[in-house]
Amino acid sequence: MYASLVPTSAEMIRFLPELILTVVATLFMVLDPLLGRQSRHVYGHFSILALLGAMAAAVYVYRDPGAAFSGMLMVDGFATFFRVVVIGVGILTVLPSYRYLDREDAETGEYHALLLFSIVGQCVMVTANELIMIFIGLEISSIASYVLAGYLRDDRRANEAALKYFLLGSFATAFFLYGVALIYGMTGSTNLATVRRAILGGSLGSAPIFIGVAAALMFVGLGFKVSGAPFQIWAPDVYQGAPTPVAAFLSAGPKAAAFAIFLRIFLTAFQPIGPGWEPLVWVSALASMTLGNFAALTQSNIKRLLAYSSIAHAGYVLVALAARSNVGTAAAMFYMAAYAFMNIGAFAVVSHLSGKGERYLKVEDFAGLGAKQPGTAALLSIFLLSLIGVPLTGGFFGKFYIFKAALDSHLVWLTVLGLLNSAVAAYYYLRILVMMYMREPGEAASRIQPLTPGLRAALVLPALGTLVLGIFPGWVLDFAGRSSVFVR
Amino acid sequence: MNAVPLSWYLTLSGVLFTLGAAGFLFRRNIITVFMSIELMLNAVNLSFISFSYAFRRVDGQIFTFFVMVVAAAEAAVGLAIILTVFKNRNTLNIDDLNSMKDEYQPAQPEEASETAPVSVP
Amino acid sequence: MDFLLLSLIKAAVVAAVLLTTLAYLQWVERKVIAHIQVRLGPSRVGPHGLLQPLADVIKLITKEDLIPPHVNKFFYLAAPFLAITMSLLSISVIPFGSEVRVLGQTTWMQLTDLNIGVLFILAVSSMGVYGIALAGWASNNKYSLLGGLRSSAQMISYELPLSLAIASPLLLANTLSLRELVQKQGGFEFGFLPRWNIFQGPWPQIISFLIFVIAGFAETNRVPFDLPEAENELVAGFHTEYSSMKFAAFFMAEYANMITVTCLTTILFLGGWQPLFPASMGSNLVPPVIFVLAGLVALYHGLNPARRKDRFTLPVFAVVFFALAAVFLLPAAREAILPLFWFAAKTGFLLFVFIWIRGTLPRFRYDQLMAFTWKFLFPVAVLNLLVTGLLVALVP
Amino acid sequence: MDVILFLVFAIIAVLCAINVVVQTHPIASALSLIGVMGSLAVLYLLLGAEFIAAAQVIVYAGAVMVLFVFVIMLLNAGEEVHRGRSFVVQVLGAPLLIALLGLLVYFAQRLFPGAPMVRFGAFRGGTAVAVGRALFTQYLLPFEVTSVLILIAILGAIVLARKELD
Repeated sequence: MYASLVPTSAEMIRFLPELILTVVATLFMVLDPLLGRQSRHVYGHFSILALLGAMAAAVYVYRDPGAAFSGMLMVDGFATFFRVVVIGVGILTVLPSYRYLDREDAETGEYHALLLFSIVGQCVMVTANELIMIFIGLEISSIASYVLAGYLRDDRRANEAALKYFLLGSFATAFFLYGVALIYGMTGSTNLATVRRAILGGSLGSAPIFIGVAAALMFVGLGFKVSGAPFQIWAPDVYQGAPTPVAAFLSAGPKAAAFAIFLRIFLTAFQPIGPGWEPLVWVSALASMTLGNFAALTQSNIKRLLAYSSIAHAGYVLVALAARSNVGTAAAMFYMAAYAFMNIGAFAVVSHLSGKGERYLKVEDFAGLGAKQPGTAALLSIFLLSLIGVPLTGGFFGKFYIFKAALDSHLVWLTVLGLLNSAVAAYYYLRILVMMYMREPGEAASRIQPLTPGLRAALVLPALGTLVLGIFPGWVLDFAGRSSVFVR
Repeated sequence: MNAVPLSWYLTLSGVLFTLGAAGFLFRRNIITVFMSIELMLNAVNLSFISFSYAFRRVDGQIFTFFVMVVAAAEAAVGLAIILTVFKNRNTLNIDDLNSMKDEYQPAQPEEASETAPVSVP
Repeated sequence: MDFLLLSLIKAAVVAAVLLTTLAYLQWVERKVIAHIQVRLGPSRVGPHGLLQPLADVIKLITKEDLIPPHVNKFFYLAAPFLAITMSLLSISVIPFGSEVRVLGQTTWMQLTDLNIGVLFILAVSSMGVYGIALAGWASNNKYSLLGGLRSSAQMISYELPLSLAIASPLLLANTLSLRELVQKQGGFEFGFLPRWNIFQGPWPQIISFLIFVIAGFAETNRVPFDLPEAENELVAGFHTEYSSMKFAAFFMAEYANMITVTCLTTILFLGGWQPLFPASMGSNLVPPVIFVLAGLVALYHGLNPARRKDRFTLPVFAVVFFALAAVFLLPAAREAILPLFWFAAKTGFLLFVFIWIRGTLPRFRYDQLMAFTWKFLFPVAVLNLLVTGLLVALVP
Repeated sequence: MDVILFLVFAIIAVLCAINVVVQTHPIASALSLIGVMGSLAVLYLLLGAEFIAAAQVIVYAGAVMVLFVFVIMLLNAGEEVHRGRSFVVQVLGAPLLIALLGLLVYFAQRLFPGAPMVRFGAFRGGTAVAVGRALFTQYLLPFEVTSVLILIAILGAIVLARKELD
């Protein structure tokens, strides 16, 4: 009688990465009161082990792709790709966190538990094949991120960041949910494949414009989550106020997962009404790029600058979405991976430089870094060049494939405007480079601490990743290309 | 006249959702803003349950159940965030949360905490 | 129309009985506590103070109705109304007895039976917090506010173990309707052990019974959990600023909540109106025997009076008791009122325990109160629910 | 009867919702919101979702909103002070909202021409049994995953709001 209730072992295995992370995170909650302050680095080590285990599991699980739990989950190439990306983002976030949490005297198991839970949510998001499951994953990821953003609870800026992130995030969630409700009402299902069939079948008895309304509502919700214009207003304040490793995490992990569900929902369920939503994405992409890049020009705070740059990069990925093709999807996937590397790397340098209490966050504070700590400066240069999109870096191929996909889909104007935008963007990244190498060392650079092993890893790994993606993009792109076919 | 068209329920849901959005946009008290979001979620729930009735299936109600759980979790975390904000600033007005404009110089946190957090016009 | 009329009559009867009970519960409480403390208690108004409740009501009605100037008027007035409404509402789904036939009509001794009766009571009782919280806030008085805050925190915290404790008997009974819950507890194991949830296999619900009763004390803000109105620290807590009928409303709400909790305990764990042992072993004779004994005691004391007026009052009571005993021996009436008797006996006993504990135990400190529920009651309730669930699933 | 019940509770819901938005005192807004939730619970009952109706009152009105009221009382939040609001909201807010409302209402009116009339008792699929069965079979995974959500909520609330133990 109860046999039908118990999931099969194959289903459980498809859920293995999430299980590993959840178990370890729960263990942290138990361990926290037991371990003293002396052994506080244990959490970081365990986090990295758990994340590595989860990543291995995610890859292993891909050997036997398929659906699980009554179609709630779908383990396929796309899901595996993004699972690896978000778990990788987790590892790259934990590495600089050692030093950061030490410095701010805030190392506890809860930080790591929340981080792991947030990654669980993102993994659920990217594997989910069902709107309600996506919604729950989204909320897990978001709620954990809200807390992480305000983790330094005596810091006024962190509070403010958490509050803004929370209010606007929940507001966006409500819109997303309304869209889900309307889709359910029109198609009688929340399973993406079923929704798609219902829309294709034309059995709805109503014009596609109604589906469009639902899609628009979900677009509002997802637009907030990926910080695409005109829903980007929260991003600068949140990135600036949140602890730097957390800001790095927010700019890569939740964003990648949000883009994953963006792609999955819009390119499966809403693919039949593609011509309807394409202008919407087109406008949003252009607005994000322009707004992000031009606002970044005038920023003096480095975290805020990176926040605006992250809005601009969201715009590039939206261009890939507007292309509505498998090439575009593959380009977006590649770009998110490359972006994760370069952006987290840049944030890790910021975290390293800023010092206790995040005192040195202005662009001028980078003055003379090249002289004081050439290694760090060189690594930061790699990240910045990649963010500009200089060849031999991951950022270059990411942009290249995106604009190529856009041209393939005849989005000529968007491509032209996007390229112009990239040129504008070069200015503010170069400003930092100039500051680093051509100015006398200022207070920040002269007070900079030596690199710790964790930080070294946190800088070198993403730099390696950026370079590998820039020099050998083929393997990742192949995989992305093969996985970008949703509808078989 | 012993039955109500389903569209009435959906209209009600739309009205409540818009009212919630209006509260979110126009209100200044953080807690009221948060409550407006709860109102929006409730409106969505009504839609789910109406559709569930239309299909004569229970799954719409299940979605409502999940939304309730999510709302409860959000409330716990959200109110905790509001508490920390209040503890540090002694205000619940959204307009007072403006310490991160670019002009703000975070280089001297000691000074920053001395400047009066409230009553800045 | 019959249905409507019948419902109205039932509602009127229940309301009348309930309100009288509320008034006299206060009298009983004062008497019992007095005797615990070796005093006499109310004894001036009427024989043995039996008319004291009436006097109290007159006093409360005619007392000057103060509205302090600094309160938030709307919420100040709404709070007691809310409190009393919510506490009276729960009674509407309580089944007091089984089916009865009155004047050719067959009806249940229950106002209405909901499929989700248990959830209804939980819902209504969870709304009761607002009355107290609002009263505390609207009074604009620091003691009231503290009382209101304390009580809302306390009620939310204790609602968790309460709900978890309810879940276990529901697992055994497999229904949410209160009437069916009682029906499922009918019958006897081994011919003598009643199948009440507190005894029932595979896992007797004694633990959840205890948790439920403890949490019930907290939910009704009774000693030892009466922190919200701890007079030596908070004046009178949330109702400091209330007087006259508004004060009475809070008072009635507290007693009505007590009655709800005890009724619910009876239904969930003690088999509702089901007798303690089978009729074949003479359970039908219990009420007449009790009443006859009570009558005899009254008669004895009437004949050997401690005070002068006892010579007249106690024999009257004896006659009343004998008459009641006789009623229970009438076959026609017996069928209808036996279940009622068992229900009232169990509820009454639990009410007595409530009062008894108030007379005996000191008050918790606030942090102890919170630690107790979160660190002890809640984990135990979860464990108990787990064990129950497992056993229900494994034992066919 | 259905029409009357619907109209009564729909009007209460809308009035309370308007009250949530226009009241300047948070506690008045909170109580109005409870009014909305209560009347929605009745509408859920009319739509045959009896379990969800009870859960609505227990979880939403009885637990979540108590938390709100609790925090409002704890922070002693007073009347809201209006300052100059953001220019964008001032100019675009009202038109956007009206457009949204129009869209949603039009949507509701036009979308489901063949939708059944709602008659109380016509659909009784929302019993605790039905909901439970669906939750533990088809929706097992989301159900289990929401436990992670709740764990995070507990953890997060403690991280943010606990007293420093030093």
